[in-house]
Amino acid sequence: MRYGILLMGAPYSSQAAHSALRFARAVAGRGHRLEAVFFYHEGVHNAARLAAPPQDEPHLVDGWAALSADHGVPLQVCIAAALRRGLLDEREAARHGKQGHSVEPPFELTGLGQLVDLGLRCDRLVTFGP
Amino acid sequence: MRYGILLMGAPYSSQAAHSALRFARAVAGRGHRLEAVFFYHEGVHNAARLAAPPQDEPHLVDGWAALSADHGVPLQVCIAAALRRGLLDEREAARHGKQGHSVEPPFELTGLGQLVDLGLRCDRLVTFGP
Amino acid sequence: MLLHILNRSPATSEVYRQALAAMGPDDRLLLIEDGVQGALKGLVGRFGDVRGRLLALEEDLAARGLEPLCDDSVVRVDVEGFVTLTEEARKTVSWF
Amino acid sequence: MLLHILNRSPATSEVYRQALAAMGPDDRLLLIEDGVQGALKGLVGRFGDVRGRLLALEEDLAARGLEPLCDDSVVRVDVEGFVTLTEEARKTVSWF
Amino acid sequence: MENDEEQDVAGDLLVILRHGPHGSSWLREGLDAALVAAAFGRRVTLLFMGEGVTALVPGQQRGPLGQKGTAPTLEMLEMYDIDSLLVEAEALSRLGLDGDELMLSPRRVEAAALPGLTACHSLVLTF
Amino acid sequence: MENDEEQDVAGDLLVILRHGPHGSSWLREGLDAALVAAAFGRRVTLLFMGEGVTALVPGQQRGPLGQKGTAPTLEMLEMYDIDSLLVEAEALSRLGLDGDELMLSPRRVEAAALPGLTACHSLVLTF
Repeated sequence: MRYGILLMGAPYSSQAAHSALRFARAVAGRGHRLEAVFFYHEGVHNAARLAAPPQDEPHLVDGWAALSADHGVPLQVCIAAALRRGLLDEREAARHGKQGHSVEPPFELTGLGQLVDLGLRCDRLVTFGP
Repeated sequence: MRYGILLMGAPYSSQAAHSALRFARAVAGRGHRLEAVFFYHEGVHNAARLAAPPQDEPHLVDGWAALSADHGVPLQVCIAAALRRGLLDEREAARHGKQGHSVEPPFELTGLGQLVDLGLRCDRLVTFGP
Repeated sequence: MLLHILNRSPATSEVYRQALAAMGPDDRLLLIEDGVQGALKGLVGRFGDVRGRLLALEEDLAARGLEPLCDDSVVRVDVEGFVTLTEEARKTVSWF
Repeated sequence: MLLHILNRSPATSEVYRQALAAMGPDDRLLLIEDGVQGALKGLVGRFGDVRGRLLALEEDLAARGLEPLCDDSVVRVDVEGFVTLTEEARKTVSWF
Repeated sequence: MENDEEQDVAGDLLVILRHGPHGSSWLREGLDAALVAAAFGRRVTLLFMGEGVTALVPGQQRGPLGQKGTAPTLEMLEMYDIDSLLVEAEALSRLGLDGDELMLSPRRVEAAALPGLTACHSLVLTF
Repeated sequence: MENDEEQDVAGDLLVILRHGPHGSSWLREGLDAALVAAAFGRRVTLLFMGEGVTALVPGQQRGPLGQKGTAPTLEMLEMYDIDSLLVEAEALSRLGLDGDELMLSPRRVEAAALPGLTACHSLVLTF
């Protein structure tokens, strides 16, 4: 089956990101195709490239990147939700006249239309909220 | 009187930051001394220097910086809560081998001891949660 | 007198019960943010005998269009009144 | 059959009522994260006639030490079982 | 099962809005998702549930720091052809609200009709 | 008022922990604040309230992705001389928990005693 995941919880603040990452791995493990993970609301913080959690705790940003590398899963971050929360890639930083950036590939800033498309294209969309 | 504010809500996701900023202005307006604002839990996101909210919405990061400039209020961000959420100043970025930084003055990364000190030194500590 | 501050609606969160449990007989309860829903005629009964010591932040009522629906027993204060309340209270406790 | 997913404890959040209100007679309810508190013997009664269609995520029970306190009527599934449930359900609805 | 699938006829997307204006970004972000789906030509139903019913209270204003709120967005729904607006009857009575005075004249949904709603849309998003 | 001030004798800081382990960072961040205050020589009382009482359930484990949880931190409390550990009796009964089996043998607090607790600490932090 084709799956999509919608994640709306920030890493560390809530368990949502842990649950979503683990579910994503299990979906891929069952042989399903995970079409994309879409990060919305506070979920956009999962794309924070500067995250530096304690070494004895899971590194969720790296965890998502590894999932993407292992299974070719696009990591789509809602651009409107991200910008107001300080998550900008190089292009958006330039466009807003900011020095530096806080989001980098494999995370990509994209529009909400991608979420609608994902939800209606996939056989299953599973939401993880905070 | 000497006041302290503890803010634990992220900007935009919850109203806590709006309430806290407005309360802070009113405290200063009444002639009290606001000793510091301490940012903990998701409140650390108030220090995100790259935040780019829509132009017709209040810019909370700039709002805190203006409060600090107008009334000499220290903006103290819990370092442990900040690091795991991707909020690093130049020094911490260097220490963790990261390129770039997401926190800059007047926000300062500091330890939780400052919160305890603030709470017990001030006549009033008011908490704004998400 | 302690000032308790509640920012969640009693319609969907049980946190207001924690605030009530922790309140002494002279303490006051200020409703802010989504908490101002508790000032609605339909919900104010949840606060039992706190009525009279129950306040709501004017600006948060107004932004939500809830002023006309606010129960008469609830005392309305603006943000300056909020600061005054914290001056009068020995300390504040926030519930969220 | 729809799969509803709840991650809040019925002890402090009213969200479980929204999940119950939206559930059809064949739908299932999976408790995850803090929602697994709902599987405790003292709280499982809140789910009324959903018993039998009420499941809880094993890993979240175990991490919290709640396995010994889980009511016998609650079906336990691990994360692979969670995926299987989503395969069997026409769609999922999350409550948080 | 066959029969079950045929229930997917009432619309593509059900957006359940469970939070009021100003207190959090949930309402705005839920409305944004609905508007985008409608702009892409999808049939969208909005259900205001629980605290979400307060989104429809008339007379809303900007926040004290100039926050826009969501009332202006609600007024755009018609422009986007989102005309399936539902409000949970039980939430109205719990909040003591009079459904007749709400913005946009939503249709009341009794508790018994809620399961049918989640069943008859291809996708359900909760905010 | 004078009399009122004299109630501030039982301790410097009351930390109210209202969330369980693993589901959010509230419990950990509340415990961290308590530990730091104790390390600075402050007299700290911990009150486990509502869902927070589940923090004391024995047999907690790491999360499935290796999350530490808070049980190891709880075991450090004694080292930091935090020995005033209270648990809300009403929350125990609501959750159907047996207070006798909890970690750290906290003292039960009946509902009637809660207001006195908030009154008799200089500072109250809720998590």
